[in-house]
This record gives sequence, structure tokens and C-alpha cells, in this order.
Amino acid sequence: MTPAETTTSSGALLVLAILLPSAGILASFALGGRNAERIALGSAPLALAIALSVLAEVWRAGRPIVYAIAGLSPPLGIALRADGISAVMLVTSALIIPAAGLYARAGFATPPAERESRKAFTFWIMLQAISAALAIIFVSGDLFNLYVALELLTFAALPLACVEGRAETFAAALRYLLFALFGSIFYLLGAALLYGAFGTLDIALLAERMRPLPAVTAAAALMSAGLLAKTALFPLHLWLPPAHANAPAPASAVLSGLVVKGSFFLTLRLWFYVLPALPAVGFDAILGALGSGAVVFGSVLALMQPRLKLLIAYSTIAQIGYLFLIFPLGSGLHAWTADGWNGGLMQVLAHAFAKAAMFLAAGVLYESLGHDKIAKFSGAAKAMPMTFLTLGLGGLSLMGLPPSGGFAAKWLLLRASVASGQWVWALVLLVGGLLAAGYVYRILAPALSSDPVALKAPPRRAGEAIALSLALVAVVLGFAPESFFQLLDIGRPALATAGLP
Amino acid sequence: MTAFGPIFPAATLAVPTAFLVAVFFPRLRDSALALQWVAPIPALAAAIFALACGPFALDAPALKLSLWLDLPTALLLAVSALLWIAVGAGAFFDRVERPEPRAAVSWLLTMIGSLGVFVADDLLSFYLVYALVSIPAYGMFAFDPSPGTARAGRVTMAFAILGEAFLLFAFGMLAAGEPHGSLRIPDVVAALPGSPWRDAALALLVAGFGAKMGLVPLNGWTPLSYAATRIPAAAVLSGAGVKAGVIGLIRFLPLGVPMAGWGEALAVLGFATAFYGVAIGVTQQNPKAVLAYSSMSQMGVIAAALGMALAAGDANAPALVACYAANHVLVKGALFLAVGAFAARGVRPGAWSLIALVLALSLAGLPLTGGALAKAASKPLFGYGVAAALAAASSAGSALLMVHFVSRLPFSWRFDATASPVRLVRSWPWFAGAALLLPYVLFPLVGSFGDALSPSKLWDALWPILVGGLLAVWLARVADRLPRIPPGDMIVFGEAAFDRCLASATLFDRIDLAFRGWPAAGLALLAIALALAYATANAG
Amino acid sequence: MSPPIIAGFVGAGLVGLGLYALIVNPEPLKKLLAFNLIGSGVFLVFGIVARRGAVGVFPFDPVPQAMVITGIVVAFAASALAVALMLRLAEESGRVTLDPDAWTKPDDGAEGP
Amino acid sequence: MTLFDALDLALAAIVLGLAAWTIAAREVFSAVVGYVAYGLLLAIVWVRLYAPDVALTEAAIGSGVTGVLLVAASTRLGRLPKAEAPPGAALKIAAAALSLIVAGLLAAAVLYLPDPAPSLAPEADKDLAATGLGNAVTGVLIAYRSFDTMLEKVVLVLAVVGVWSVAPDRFWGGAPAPLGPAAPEAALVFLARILAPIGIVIGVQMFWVGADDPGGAFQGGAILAAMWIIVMMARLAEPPRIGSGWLRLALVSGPAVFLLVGLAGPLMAGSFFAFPAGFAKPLILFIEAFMVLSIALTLPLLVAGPPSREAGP
Repeated sequence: MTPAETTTSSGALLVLAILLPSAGILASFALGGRNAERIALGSAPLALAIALSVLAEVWRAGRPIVYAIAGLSPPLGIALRADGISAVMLVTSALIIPAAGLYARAGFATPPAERESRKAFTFWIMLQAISAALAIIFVSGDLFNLYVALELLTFAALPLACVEGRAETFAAALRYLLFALFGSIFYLLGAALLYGAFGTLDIALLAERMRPLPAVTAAAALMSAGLLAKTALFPLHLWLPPAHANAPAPASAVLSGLVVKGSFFLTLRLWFYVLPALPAVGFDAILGALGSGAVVFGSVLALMQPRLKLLIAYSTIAQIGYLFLIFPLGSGLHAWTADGWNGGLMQVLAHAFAKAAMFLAAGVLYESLGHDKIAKFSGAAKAMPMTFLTLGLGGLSLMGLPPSGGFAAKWLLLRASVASGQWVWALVLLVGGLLAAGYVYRILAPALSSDPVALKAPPRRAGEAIALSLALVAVVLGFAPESFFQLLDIGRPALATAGLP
Repeated sequence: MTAFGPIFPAATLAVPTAFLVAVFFPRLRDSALALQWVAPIPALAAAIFALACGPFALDAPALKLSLWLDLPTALLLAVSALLWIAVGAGAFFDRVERPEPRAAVSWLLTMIGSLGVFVADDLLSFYLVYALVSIPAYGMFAFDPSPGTARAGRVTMAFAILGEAFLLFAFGMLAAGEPHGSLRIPDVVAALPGSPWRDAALALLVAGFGAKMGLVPLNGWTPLSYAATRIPAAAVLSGAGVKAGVIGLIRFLPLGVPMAGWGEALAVLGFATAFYGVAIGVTQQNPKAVLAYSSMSQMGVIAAALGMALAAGDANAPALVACYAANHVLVKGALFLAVGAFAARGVRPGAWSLIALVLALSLAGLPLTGGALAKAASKPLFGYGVAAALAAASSAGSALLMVHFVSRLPFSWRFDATASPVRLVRSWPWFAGAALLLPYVLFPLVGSFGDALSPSKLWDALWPILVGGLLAVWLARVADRLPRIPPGDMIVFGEAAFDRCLASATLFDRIDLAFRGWPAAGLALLAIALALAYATANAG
Repeated sequence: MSPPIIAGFVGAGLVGLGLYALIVNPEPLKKLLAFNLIGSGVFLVFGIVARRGAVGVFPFDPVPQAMVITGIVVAFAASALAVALMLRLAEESGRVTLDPDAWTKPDDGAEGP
Repeated sequence: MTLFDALDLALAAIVLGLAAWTIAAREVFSAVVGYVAYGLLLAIVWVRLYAPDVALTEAAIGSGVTGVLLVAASTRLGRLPKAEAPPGAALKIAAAALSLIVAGLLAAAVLYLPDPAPSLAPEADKDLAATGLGNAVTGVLIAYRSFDTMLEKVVLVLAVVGVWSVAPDRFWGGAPAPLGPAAPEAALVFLARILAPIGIVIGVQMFWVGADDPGGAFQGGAILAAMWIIVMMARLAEPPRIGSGWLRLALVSGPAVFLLVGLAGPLMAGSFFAFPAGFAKPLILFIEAFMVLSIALTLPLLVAGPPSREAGP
């Protein structure tokens, strides 16, 4: 197999997917004021169009599309490469980020009396920065380029987490930053070792040249550990709950729905694309065990949280855990790996939409009730049915009940774990589902009662509608046709080595 | 007609779904709610046509959907649809008494699920409709402020979710055991006896469907649930809803291949449930709770029958069991309405009590009632040995329990949630009549009257009733000395255990506190890195 | 011992020292210092890799060196961000701590009616 | 053992010793001072590794500008009460053990890197002629991996926004606090007056020669930045208002010009971020000039921190 390093037709789309938000950042910074918001929202349809074109092109070609920047092929140059999962993730981020943006128009508009406000300026620039960073993460084929993207992502996520400017948000952001730096420096160290061993950081070339060396061992371990820290996989989750729970709702939606998926995506790239030739044993069990710990632990803690946003944040920790079952269930060359792989990725998508929807709904709730204390939700569902419908549908996906993307994911993972004889993961899936049902019940049960409730403000219809539409996407994912999974499989290395398309 | 066949199962699901969608449009909402009793009519039509010229199959791979309607499923679909139509019309037609829209949504969702389980033919569709018949029913508790309802809702949901988890696991094994990747129920069940996961899958299937049917020890939720829900909801849930578990066992047990061990185990579980239900039921004061225990006991009999069929490899069992269950759908629905009717009219024994008694004893197989026909149909499954004796004994137990029920009926008004919409109260006798007569229409599909009405069969049916009657007289004497067992019996221990589990969650809180501290998290990061290095270095 | 080998030990030593300090030292500014120590250790590894890549007339491989330059700038930006956060935190609350209990618990109680 | 070997070993020992001092020092301020010294020595290590470009960057940014940042922070944070007790002995032992194992693993990984080492030096040199550059590191930064460099400049812009974003709302658009006391020491003022003009010349020179010799946009920009910082510390100039349109434009000019040239690539040379043959060097110098400007402004602004004065009219 020689990686197709030459630019394919329409590969230019990949560069545009990155340059559009990057140019948006620079223009927003230079022009300032209300322009940041205008540019962020104005460029969103274009970004979506680019993402959809990438998707269409990958689907049409049936193999990854490639762009060698400056016409220079790796190892000297940097190649961008979009396969099935890149395309799907690009579209996901191009849907969720504008949704969060539209939702944020109410809270992050520049006040009429001011030329420029801190909150608005920061928010709209950082929103575009997340879009840029994720675009690079999804399509870049070079590990150092991906390092820059990881830092871009951290630098973008951090101000979003503390944009409210209260002491506890600064503290949360500081924890987040220091731990993320801990993670990224490990990643960079691994990259240095890989370059030292193979003279390239291009993913496809590395995969070709891969062989067991002490440097590879160290690199794999360090890079994975660093990425896990950034993904907040239990027990490396210390930064996530305060950062996600104290951020404003649209920021939390993006942070929880998309940002943690960025480093997870790189973990996937590392083990499935860079290292598959390495005869490693047991790494998948370690990652799966950590994921299982996250599922049980995050869910139990979610059950105990007094505040809705904290509950949702701990639920994120639990849901991230499921993602890591893809390592024991989706690696190797077995009949069941396709199920494991598809299930893991479906979980990425379903959680992205469901969690973004739930955080936005929690934001509406907070605005209307003036608090997000679960114990005081009695009767709220009657006053704001749309919001609780959103929480219910999102919860449906988190629990893994049909019809929802969460169910599709769980079903595929379960099949893979049964077929592979790895029972323990199946148990984790089931226990996680039961616990999720418990915490979703905790949100909904008091709210459904007929007690009178006093709203501080009527719920924002537009905000409710945006949240609901995201939740509906999470539900519709449950009806994904077979061809959708074929799309996810385009460029999957296990297939390439097995001689399949 | 067969060319149009596939339309019927599709309409069974599509029409109620259309009503559900309409509820979300404010302009259509009122009419959709008032007319929602129309929604199950296509299902009824589908069932009747399937009984006449079925079976029908529909396969839509693009939607990942396949549907199927044959004799056993059509039988149950027909009576369930009828119950949904009748109760729905009574509960929703009146604008004043109509439940609020949110409750109506959960009503419609449950209806889709309840009808859907009889037509779904692939694992995923079945799982979906099964979840619908279990989970949205929460809406029938949630909008009620009384504390008992909250507890009942919580417990019901816990069992529903637990059952779903068992089933999901079982379905995963079924799918993995099918060599060609088919998800159709007949295919996966055909592959089950040879599957490496046979025993685990069967255990989980029985646990999952057993939780729905209230088999011991997963029985605690039914009395709480039916005692707390309003009369219309209790009628459809205990009449039609519970049959999701029955149809599940009918469809997923590999009947036709003798599996002695599993069959006998299921039979033992079934009989245990049958007698347990009677034993606890007679201590209950609330007529709705008595009915719940009776349902449990009847489901035990059904499970026992299926167990015997499984042990014998009897492929005819589905139709016979479906016939028995169909009678239960009608009678149990009518009996719940009877509770509402008695509560509304206050204490007035007489002709009403007599009708109620005949109806109730139908469950025990009173000669010339539908129950007797159903028992006659299921009798071959029990053979002539111990099982037949136990079946007869369970009939006697049912008779005892039903007499106890009728004796409690006049006190209905003392209990919560026994008020019934006026329309349902007024039309109760019609329901009772229909429940008594309809089995005569359905029975010829599975058996012959000549056999069922023979003198020996009549005697077989009669003596357990007499024994039950005598026991009832004895019971009345010792009633004061009986222990007062709370509805839900063992659930009290379950709840206590659950609370202890919750208390142990503080352990997790402490772990969280440790790892939210920087040093522990930092050490964990290094440890993970080293563990991964170890795994990668030890390759090959 | 050639400079790359010595530098290899220095790099590894710096990473080890930095890791230890990053974990045990509770003061955020010292954690930042530790991060910078680890960072320079990592950059040294790049430097060794570059030096080892000397071929013929070329005394070093320029690609890893260029990566180090990028890395140093990014590390500085991260330090600046961390310092800004610490100073603002000190200004708002009079203390700078990563103690989890210091913030989340009061917030739970103080918010909402 | 030759003299050089001995010097190398001594250097290594001092660097490690200073690093240990940095983490062991009780007072934050002394730790920071140790770190600055450590950075300067590290630059020598880089020289020994034949990495003059990195040595310059390390000295200017890694030690110099970072030093100013940390010293300023330590003087303000050092006054705060100690927030937390250090962890117990068991934890320290565990941390030491795990850190030691990781360091050992790393040392082994570096020692057992494959021989002969893979290298891109010949390839980098082969294509260098086309760009007209003589410094391969600059070639990698601006030509081969230009995409990384452009993105890294965007990261710097984000860092600036991030630092500004922690400001209180009322100060938005205003200027950061002055870098020095109201009455700076006379020596510093004198130094600034003398050093700044020389530094500016050196910085520009470094950028200009960077095309062929060690140096380049990063190093030149960093030197200029250092000069501006000294001038601000001596209160000869004040940090600018962050609302200023010119400042914003200058800050983004580097990445923006880079991005625009990259976008024009397909028209000029058939590919994004490609330079047309024969016109590459002028174009690269054009981009670098703006990058120098951006870096020279960005680094001091990052040191200056968030705005802390009202914007004024």
C-alpha cells in the first residue's frame, strides 16, 4: 500500500475548510466590534457548505481525498487528508458550532451603547477558533501540525470557559490550562521521538515505516496519555466539571459536545492510523478499562450532582468513557471490528448532538428559572415543555434507548462485545445505560409534576428551538442507513490492510 | 387481499404515529386527542384480516423495518386494539374529563408500543416498540402530584429500564448468534438453539420479558403501578401492556426444539409466580392491587404453559397461549373498569356484583366463559402429570382470588385513583358482555367447541372453581388473622437495598475528590503513560 | 560521549524534574515553571533528533529545529495566558490555588434562590 | 575525554543543577531568577547542538521575554499567602518514582533511536534553491511547513485575545498597566536609551540575514519585542490601548499577509502556500517583514497582560 500523497481533485476544499475560520479570526480581530459576530455567523453557512462538499467528495471518490500543501508531498511537506470520519466530523462541527452561535446571539451581542464589548469580542473570535482548530484536527495528516491544532483548540476553549469573568471561572480555567499543557507537552514529546525514529510525522508514512522501537513505545505511551488528559478520561477528569459547568451555555455546548472529541479523534488517529502495525497487546484493554471506569464513575457522580449543569458535565465524563470501548472492540481484523468501529463513532456523533442540545436547554432553563438546582425543578416542564422535551430526547440518547443515535451506538458496541466474547464491555454498556436512566430520571421526574412554578422570564423561543433541533438530530442519527456506516469506513486502515475497499 | 397484506401491519404503526405528530400542532391538537381512539382501528382491521387471510409480512430494509402478522400475534393484536379503542374512547371523548395533552402523548406512545410489539418482526423494531410500551407509560404517573404515584412511577420505571437492559443484552447475543447477519426474529430464534450464547440469551430473555409480566422475583412493581394509575391507564396497561412480555416469550423462545432443562425451569418459575400471586393477593384490600396480583398469577400460568411447551418442543404452543392471553386482555381490562364503575356508584351490590363475579371467575376458567375455552385450549400444553395438577390448582387459586376481589369491589371508593370517566362507568356492562362473548368468536381459530364443551371438560373446569369457592369461605373466616402485606410485597426490600446502594455512592464522591486534587491526577497521568508503555513494549 | 547523548540525558533529566515539580508543587506559578522545564527538555529531544540527522555536509536536520522554534513561541504564549489567569484570579479572590474545594462548593450554595 | 567533552559535561551538570534549584527554591522569585539563568545556559547547549537559530530563539523568548513575564508575576504573586500545604511524603515518593521511571524511559528511547538516523536535511536542501533562501530552518518555517507557521501565528493572536479576555469589563479597550514603577531606576532608563536603538538595529538585521544565515523573523521579532519591553519598563513608552485599530491591524498583519499569500498560491504557483518560481525570495521576505512586526508587538502585549485602565474618550 502506498499512501496516495499526491493531491486529489477537490483536495483544495480541505485547505479552505481550515483557512475560512482562520481568516475569520484575523478579520474579526482586526475589525473588532460587532463585526466579530457578523463574521462568525456569516461565514457559518459557507463552512457548512465546504464541509458538505468534502463529505460528498469523499463519498463520491470512495477513498480519502488528499491535499499536499504548497504542492510538497510528505515527508518534507504537510498533507491534508480527509477520510470518512473526517468528513462526518467536519459536518458535525459545522452544524453544532453555528447552532451554539445562533443561540448565543442573545447573550453575547455587543450592548447597543458600546462599540465593542469584552464578552462578545472574545466569544465570537473563540467560536471561530474552535471551528478552525477542529477542522485541522479532522483533516490534517501531520502530527506536528496536529500539535499546533491541539494548542489552538486549548487556547480557544480556555477563554470560553472563563468568559463570565468570575473568580471560580478563572480558577476552573487555570486548572484546565495547566492540565491541558501537561497533556500537550506529552504529545509533543511523543512527536519528537517518532520523528527521531522515522524521520517524518506524516501519519500515512509513519504507518508504513512503523516497527517496534523503544522510541515508539515511549511515544505511543506519552502521546496517548497526553491526549487522554485533554479528553478528560477518568481519572484525568479533574478539569472538566468546573470548566464545563461554569461556562455560559453555548460555550459549554461546544466544549462538551465537540472540544473533548478533538483530542479523542487524535487518539483514534494515533492507534488506528499511526500504530496499527505495532504488535501491541493490552493497550486496548487498558483504554477500555479506563473508559469503563469513566462510565461507571461519571454516571454515579452525575446521579449525585445538585445542579443540572454539573450533572450534565459529569454525564460527559461518563459518555466519554463509552468512546474508549472502540479500542478493544474496533481494533484488529475481525468480523466484529466493523461493529465496534461504527458503534464508537456513532457514539461520538450522538453524544456531540445530545450533549450540545442538553447544555443549551440547561441554559434556557437557567435564564428562565434563575437557577439550575434540580431539586427546585418541580412543575417546570409545564412552563417550558420544549426545553424539557429537549432534555428528554437528549437523555434518551444518553441512556441508549431507541430511537436515537445513542441506541444505535450502544447496539453496535454491544454486538461487537458479544461477538468478540469480551463480555465485560457489554456489562459496562448495560450498567452505564441503567445509571444514565437514573440521572435523566432525576432531571425529568420532578419537572413533570403539576406543581406551580414561578418563571423569572419566559423561555426564549429561539433558544429552545435551537436546542430541540440539535436533540432531534441526535434522535434521527438512530435511523442512520447502512450507507452512512459505509461512509465512516472510507479510509479505515484495517480495511485497507485487509484488502477491502 | 394478500397483495395489500403488507399495508395492514404498516398502518398499525403509521396511523397512531400520525396522531402523535398531530398532537404537536396546536391547531390539530384538540381533534387529534378527541379522536385518538380511532388510531388503533387500523390495527384492529389488520388483525381481523390477518386472522381471515394472513399471515402478512412487510420488509422495508431501507427503514431497517420488518413487520409480521400471523395467527398468534393477530389474535393478541385484535383484542389489544379493541381494548385501546374502547378505553380510549371512554377516557378521551369527553372534553371536560380528558387528560392533559402531556398525558395524552404518553398514552399515544404507549399505544404505539403496545400495538407494535405484536407486529414487529426484527430485533431493532421490536426493541423500539418494546421500549415504547414500557418507558412513556411514566407519563401516566408523572403528572399526578400524590406521593404514592411518585413512588409507583419510580419503581415501575426502574423495572422497565432493568428489563430493557436485560433484553438489549439478550438481543445482542441473538444477533451475534445468527450466522448470516439477519436481524429478523424468526431467523435469530432459529439460530438460538445452536448458538454459543444460548443459555445466557435465554436467561436474559426470560428475565427481560419476565420483568414485564411480573414473574417472581421481578413482580413487585405491578401492584404499585396499577394501584396508582387511573382506571383507564390501569386497564390498558394490565390488559394490553403486559402482553408485550407474553408476545416476547412466544416469539423469542425457540418453541419446536425440545429444551427440557430450560422448559422445566420456566415452568417452575411460572407456577411459583402463579401461586405466589394468589397467596399475596388474598391479603390485599385494594381491589386494584388484588387485580394486579391476579394478573401476576395469570402471567405465571402463561409462563408455565410456555415452559412446558419449550420442554416438549411443542410448535403449536404460540396460538394456544395467545388464545389464553387474549382472554386475559379482555377480562382484565373489563375488571379494572369494574373497579371504576363500583367506585363511582358507591356500595350497591346485586346484579352488578354478579356480572363482576362471572367475569372474574372467567379467569379461573368458569365453565361456559371465555376463560374455560382458553383453559381448554391451553390444557394440552400441561399434559396429564404434575403440571396438569398444578394448573388445576392454580385455577382453584384464581377462583379464590377472584372471589376475594369481588368481595372487595364494593369498597373501591375508599382507595386512591379509582375514579373513572363517566362514559367508562356507564358503558362498563357492555365491556363485561363483550369480554364474555368475544372469546367465542376467537376460539374457533385455535380449537373446536365440541371438544371444549364436552361434559368431561366442563367438569375439569368446574371443580377447581368449587374448591376455590370453598377456600374463599374459609378465607373470609380467617381474614382478620391474615398478615397485612403491603402492595408490592418484596419491593420494600428492593427499595431498601437500593437506598443502601445510593448511600455507598458517597464512596465515589471521595474518589472524585481525590482525583480532582492535582497530585492524584498527575500521578494517574504518569501511571497511565507507564501502563501503556508496558503494554506496547511487551508486544510479540 | 557526544553532545547529542549528553543532551539526551539532560533532556530526560529536565522532563523528570519538571514532572516531579508539576505534580507535587502546589503553587500554580511553580507549576508553570515546571511546565517550562519539561518544555525545554522536550525541545532538547527535538534538538538531539535534529543533530542526529546530520548527513554529509549538513550539520543538522532543519525540520525538527524549525519545530522547536514554533514550539518555543507556543509555550511562551501558553505561559502568558497562564500568568494572566493567575494574576486576575489573585485580584478577584486574593488567592491562587488549584484546590478543588476552594471554588466548587461555595458556588453550589451561593447560586440560585 | 577531550576538553569539549568535559565542558559539555560541566554544562549539562550546571543546567540540570539550575533546573533542580528552580524547583527546589522556596521563594517563587528566586525560582524564577534561577529559571532565567537556566534559559541562558540552555542557549549554549543549543549552540553545541548546532542549532544557532534555536539558541537565539531560546535566549530571546525562552529565557528573556518569558523571564520578564515570570519575574513580574512572581513579584505580584509572591506576596500572597501560601494557599495549600504541599502533599505528604508518600505522595512525593510516588511522584519521584514515577517521574524517574518516565525520565529513564525517555532516556532509553533517545539513546536507542535507530542508526543511521533518518534525516530530511538533503531533501530540505534540494528544494531550498527554488526558494532562493540559504537558511534551511527559515526554509522549513516559511516554505515547507509554512502552514504550521501561519497557524502558529494565529495561535499567538488567540493568546492575545485570551490574555485580554480576562480583563474586567470596564477596562475593555483601555491600556494594560505600565510595566515598570512610576519612577524607574535611573540605570534602567539609561540602559533602555542605549540598548533600544542598538537592539532595533540588531533585530532588523537578524530578520534580514535570516534568509541565509542564522536568524529570521522569529528571532528578529523577539529582539525587537525585547527592546520594546525594556523601553516600557523604563517608562519611556507606555503599553498601547488595546482598542486601537492600528494596533489590531499590526498584530494580525503577519498571519493575515501570510494567509493571503497562501490563498493566492493556486493563482501564482498552482497550490495553496506555494511560491512562484523565481519570485519566491522577495515574497518570503515580504511575509517575514510583517511577521516581524506582528511578533515584535505580540510578545510585549502578552507580557503586559490584560487592560487595566479605562479606555478613556
